[in-house]
Amino acid sequence: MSKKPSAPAAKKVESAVPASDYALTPINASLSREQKIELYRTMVRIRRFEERSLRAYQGKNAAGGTNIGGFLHLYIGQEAVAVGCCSLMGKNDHVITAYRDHGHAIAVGMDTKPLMAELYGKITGCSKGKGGSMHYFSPDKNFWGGHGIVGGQIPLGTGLAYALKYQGKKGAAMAFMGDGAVNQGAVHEAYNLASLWNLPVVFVIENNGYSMGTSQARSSAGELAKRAAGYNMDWGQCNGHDVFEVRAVMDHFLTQAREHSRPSTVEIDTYRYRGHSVADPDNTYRTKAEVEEYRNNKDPIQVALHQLLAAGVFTAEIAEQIDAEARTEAEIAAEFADASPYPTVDDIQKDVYWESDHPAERKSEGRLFFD
Amino acid sequence: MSKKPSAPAAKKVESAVPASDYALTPINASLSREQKIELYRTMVRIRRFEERSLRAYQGKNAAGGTNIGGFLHLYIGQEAVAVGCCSLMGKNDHVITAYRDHGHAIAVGMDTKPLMAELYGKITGCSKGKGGSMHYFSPDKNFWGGHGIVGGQIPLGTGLAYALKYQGKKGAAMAFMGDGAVNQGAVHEAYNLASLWNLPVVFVIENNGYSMGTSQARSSAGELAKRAAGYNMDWGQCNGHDVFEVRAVMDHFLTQAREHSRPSTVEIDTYRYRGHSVADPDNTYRTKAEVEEYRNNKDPIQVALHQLLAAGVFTAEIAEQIDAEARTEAEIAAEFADASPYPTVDDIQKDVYWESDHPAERKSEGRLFFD
Amino acid sequence: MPQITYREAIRHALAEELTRDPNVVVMGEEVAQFNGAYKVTEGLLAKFGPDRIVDTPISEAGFIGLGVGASMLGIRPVMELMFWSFYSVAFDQILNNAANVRYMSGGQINCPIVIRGPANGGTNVGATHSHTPENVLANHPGVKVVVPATAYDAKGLLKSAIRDNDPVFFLENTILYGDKGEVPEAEYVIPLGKADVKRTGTDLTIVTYGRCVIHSLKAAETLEKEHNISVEVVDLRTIRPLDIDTVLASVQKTHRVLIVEEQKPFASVGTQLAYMIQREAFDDLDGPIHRLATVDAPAIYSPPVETEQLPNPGRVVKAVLAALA
Amino acid sequence: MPQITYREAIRHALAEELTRDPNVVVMGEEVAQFNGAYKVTEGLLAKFGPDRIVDTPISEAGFIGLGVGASMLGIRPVMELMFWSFYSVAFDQILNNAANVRYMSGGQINCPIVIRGPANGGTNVGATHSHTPENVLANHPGVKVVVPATAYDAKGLLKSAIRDNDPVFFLENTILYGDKGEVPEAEYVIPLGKADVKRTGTDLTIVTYGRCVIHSLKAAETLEKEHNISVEVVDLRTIRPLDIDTVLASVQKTHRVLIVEEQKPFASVGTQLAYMIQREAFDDLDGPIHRLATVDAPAIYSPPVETEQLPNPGRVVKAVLAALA
Ligand SMILES: Cc1ncc(C[n+]2csc(CCOP(=O)(O)OP(=O)(O)O)c2C)c(N)n1
Ligand SMILES: Cc1ncc(C[n+]2csc(CCOP(=O)(O)OP(=O)(O)O)c2C)c(N)n1
Ligand SMILES: [Mg+2]
Ligand SMILES: [Mg+2]
Repeated sequence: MSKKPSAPAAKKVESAVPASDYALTPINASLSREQKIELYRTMVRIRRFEERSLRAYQGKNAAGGTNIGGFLHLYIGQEAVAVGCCSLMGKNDHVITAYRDHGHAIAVGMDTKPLMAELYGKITGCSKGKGGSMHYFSPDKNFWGGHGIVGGQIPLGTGLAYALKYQGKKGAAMAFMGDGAVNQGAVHEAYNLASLWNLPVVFVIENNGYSMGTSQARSSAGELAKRAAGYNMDWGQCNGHDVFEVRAVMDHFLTQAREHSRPSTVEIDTYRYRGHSVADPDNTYRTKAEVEEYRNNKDPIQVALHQLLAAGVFTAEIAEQIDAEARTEAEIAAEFADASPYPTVDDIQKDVYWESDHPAERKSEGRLFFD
Repeated sequence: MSKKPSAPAAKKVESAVPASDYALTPINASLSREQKIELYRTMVRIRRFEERSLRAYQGKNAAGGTNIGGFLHLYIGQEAVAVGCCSLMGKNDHVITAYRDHGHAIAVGMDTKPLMAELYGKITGCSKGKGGSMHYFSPDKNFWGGHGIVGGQIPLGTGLAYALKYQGKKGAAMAFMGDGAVNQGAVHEAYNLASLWNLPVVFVIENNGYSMGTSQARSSAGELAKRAAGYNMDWGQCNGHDVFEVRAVMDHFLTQAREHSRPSTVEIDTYRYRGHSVADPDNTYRTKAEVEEYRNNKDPIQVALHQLLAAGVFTAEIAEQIDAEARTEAEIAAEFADASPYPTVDDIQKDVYWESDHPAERKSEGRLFFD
Repeated sequence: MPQITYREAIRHALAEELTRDPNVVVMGEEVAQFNGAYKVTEGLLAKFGPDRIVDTPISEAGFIGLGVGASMLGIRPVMELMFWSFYSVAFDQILNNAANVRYMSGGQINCPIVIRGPANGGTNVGATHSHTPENVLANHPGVKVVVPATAYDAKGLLKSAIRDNDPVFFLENTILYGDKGEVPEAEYVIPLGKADVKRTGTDLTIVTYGRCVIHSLKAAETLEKEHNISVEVVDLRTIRPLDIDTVLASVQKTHRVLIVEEQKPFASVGTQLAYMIQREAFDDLDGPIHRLATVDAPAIYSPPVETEQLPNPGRVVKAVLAALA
Repeated sequence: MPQITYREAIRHALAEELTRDPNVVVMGEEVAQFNGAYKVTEGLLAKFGPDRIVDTPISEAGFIGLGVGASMLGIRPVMELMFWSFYSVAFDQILNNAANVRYMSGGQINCPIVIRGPANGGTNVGATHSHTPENVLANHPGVKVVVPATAYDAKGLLKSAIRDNDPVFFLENTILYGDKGEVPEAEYVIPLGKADVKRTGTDLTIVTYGRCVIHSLKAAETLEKEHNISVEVVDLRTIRPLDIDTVLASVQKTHRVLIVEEQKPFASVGTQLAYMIQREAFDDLDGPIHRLATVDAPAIYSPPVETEQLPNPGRVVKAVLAALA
């Protein structure tokens, strides 16, 4: 009988680099000027896309109806997390996240037109108008959604890592979740499986301090990332306001996953300025001052702007041009969405079964749908 | 925003007492001679009850039918755990466990006749023949079952603690589970709730090294009890072959629960000699030698026997008498079970709803049952 | 009588029962400090304090299981699921523990828990957030299932649910929360398991519940005005226990039945009704029982299309005409 | 043809598909080293090795979710639930993720997962271990549900299930595992969604599936011998897709229907059948559709009583006589 774990003990991995010098770590220092600018550009594009979507949500379409229904969970303030993480992706790296997924979708390289169209519920949307804001998908970009049930995507992400390992591919899965999601049982089951089976997955906790209106202190006992230690998994914490720090820290854990097939958990400190979703009243659980403090001093786009300007990577003019282009792109996306058609009533029953979508190849018989 | 936990950091609680001296800790030293003998007697009664049930399971009744159906998960080898823990119960302490529940049921003081009758599926059983081996209950003894879904009882046990706290009663709940159960998500959700809300519950992991045919090393990453640290909960480990050690260690954590309303997790090392349940082939996953090693050198009844003889608490004659009485008791229980009637077909639909069992007090209308 | 919303009616029921019985505890995600994701519990924290109105982590299995355990010791927890859809992560606690513990203990243990929250489509929140699990829940003996359509019913039924000694699952509707209706100021309860004929008619019986009651009443008006068809609308209000007698009495009068339900079609509440009606009133039927349900697919997001996936007054009108054709 | 057990038939299907397709992985609790809790997977570890036959911790939500994720990248996981009853802790992964991911992604993602294991009462394992969730599963569009009654069917259907590109839930029966039947040595598949008339008759149609097929065939013999009643037994084999045409054809011949199912009665598969039959063959019915189900209560433990709670040949005989009375 062996009751003792055989793997080496888990540790907290502290970065060797002082906070101010992340841009100098090899993974960042090796970036070309264009690549650094691209990080900035992607964050700006996410920001402008979401601001545009918010205006669409609050406005009406030409027919007087809503443009966007249901939830709209904005990522504004958290952009450095998705951009930093996804900028590290190689061709065998995969991403899955929760419903606050616009940032990840843009960061993996999805076109913003079908993203906006998805919000509008149009057939040209990335999920044909069937998923909405919470359910963006793009398998061709190794992006597996966009999932609405808190924590429910984490076993799926672990399964992506399982498939990589099974197929002998050197890659890693990143499975993103919020701070509130760590209290879902499925997350813990996945932690144990990942560590026990040495799967190449990095669990990323985007800790924005709140799950809806509940602060971390009111929802979670103990430090979030540290729970990983209970599964003999390495873990780390990281400032998510600096895209270069995110890259530096994540690079370590992704490498560990790809090279040694070991999982880990990384808690990335971040903040959202907007309500949990658009309808969230946003004043019962935090102060305006707190939001302002983050917005003014830790905004990831501002932080990057100052870094890049100081390092002479680009000029204020170029930054402004990037911003203008991002606004235009968002506008074009909205126009595309607006002009696109809705799915038809007949479309409701498409995309349910592979078989009913491929009638010529169907092997089963009998009724698949009921009324 | 407060992201940091406010409670003091969790610690592993090591006992200050050397392993050989547990009998001298106050909680044990204060026991009367009769009380010490009673601990021994209860362990023997559990052992003889279960051995008798096993014979009944393997035999046939007078009509040639089975005496006992379904599963029979024997506790043989683990007796010191339930007896040690339950011997510490005050009037506001409560117990809940999994399907391997015969030991706990006897340890909390349930009569063995209805326990055996339950195995036989008789209406005189403690659950009227409706629950069977896995579902013993005795609310009047603060015993809340007997639960078949691995880990499913742990949130319930946490709820018992919640009720105690809500009602301002100074008591504790003990929620027992196996080593395999720690990998169920519901367990972790309960850990977080218990720690976050300061509930008086002790989570007891009875680590017998295997979940069915899977060793701890093949099912769990990391040390089991230590996962509690991730929820800022104190934790301990304990040798479960010595009933006095179980009492000494559990006393600490129960007191912490009752006095300070803080939860904890205690992993108690133990072993089962029999298969997972009676039908288990038992030879694919462990060696006969391993079983013999435990049976010969760590059997909780033998360990206690030697301790009590050495301490002059009783004589070999008294020990033998206790054994003989326990065998007789088990035999009487089996006779009682055998002679009792089965539930009738009409009984199937009793005990489903409080309301249908109390028709005079029924307030709802309409059909409750369908056919 | 004062007009209050369905949301307020539920809130008043909670407040009255919290006042009446100190063992009642309201628990769920965002119910306290945030005042409820859908503001049903607004003001309750201020009035009853944090021991009675309790915010939970996002741990539905954990906190519902905790409620089941606490209920065994005499607490009467009223648990909010932010969406009933999230029962998917708490299924075991709900349908093994709450539903079975009385039985498995031979009747020794009661589980007076209420689980409440919205269960509906129509708000464009997609497949994972739009489940209507009343059929799945009511499939399990040991439980009671309530789906109120109006403010009046919601209040009276929730009070009964909280006083009930069996587990009661109370399914609300986010789209109805703002609907106003007359609710008396004096205290009242409505017994579970009692259907309500919301409109009398002679040509066809619509059996329905929840928001489909509202759709059916609208359709009945149209049918009366535009087609001179007289429709009776039976609102079940409670799915289990089920007031089949009221249904059968209506069928015996109209001889034609349309079931309208916001359910995925396969093995729905409607199929249960169809089975019972044809079994118990076969000779009263002048034609097959028709049924209008959600179009059989996961809930689509696209706002204008989702409206057509669900039953709606237009679809009810068409279905009635088809049933009488 | 060789006679093999239902258990062996399933094992052979697994082995053949493991051999055919390197992406097939068998995973579950005790499937590998222990050779399966019910020995279905016996010998597979020795033959295919630990990468293909994988023991899991007791983490159904975790490992089934993992299987769903892996399936998105082309693995074809065949997951064993030791009991289907344990779907209660994996419900969200099964019915939100596996069932919905194709839809929510607008058809971009396939989930070719099979989940298999026993789902039945009758072995005295109590309420939590005796669920028969085919109705709950089949309620969800996007999934397929298979419940084989014989060794021949089990093998041919499981092979189809593993090759299917949609999630398929395959419900076996511990009591049937030892039943022998003829199974050809040559490879064959049975398409999902095709019912099988297991006995022809003229007086009444029994529509059934799973172990109730065996009960019904026994009852049909008794009815023929002792009552001179000719019963047709239609075995659905697959619940979704559903071969309603074969059912309707039989009803058009016999005009009398009894549904026999090991289901809790409320909103069961049987009620779905009843709804469809009366809707689509109303004029062919000479009387109401009858139904025999599990006696409506959680599964009782007591061995001799559980036999009476479930459908059994004696109860089927009585129900047929009642349906023809
Ligand atoms: C199982 C489940 N429970 C509840 C919800 C409702 N809900 C959606 S998001 C959310 C808060 C999640 O917070 P966090 O994980 O911190 O992510 P964030 O929104 O901050 O990105 C809640 C409670 C849900 N979608 N799923
Ligand atoms: C959710 C769930 N999954 C699987 C099972 C089947 N099962 C019953 S006991 C058991 C092993 C449990 O092992 P452990 O927790 O170590 O307890 P022990 O049997 O050793 O006392 C398994 C897999 C179950 N009852 N519930
Ligand atoms: Mg958060
Ligand atoms: Mg064990």
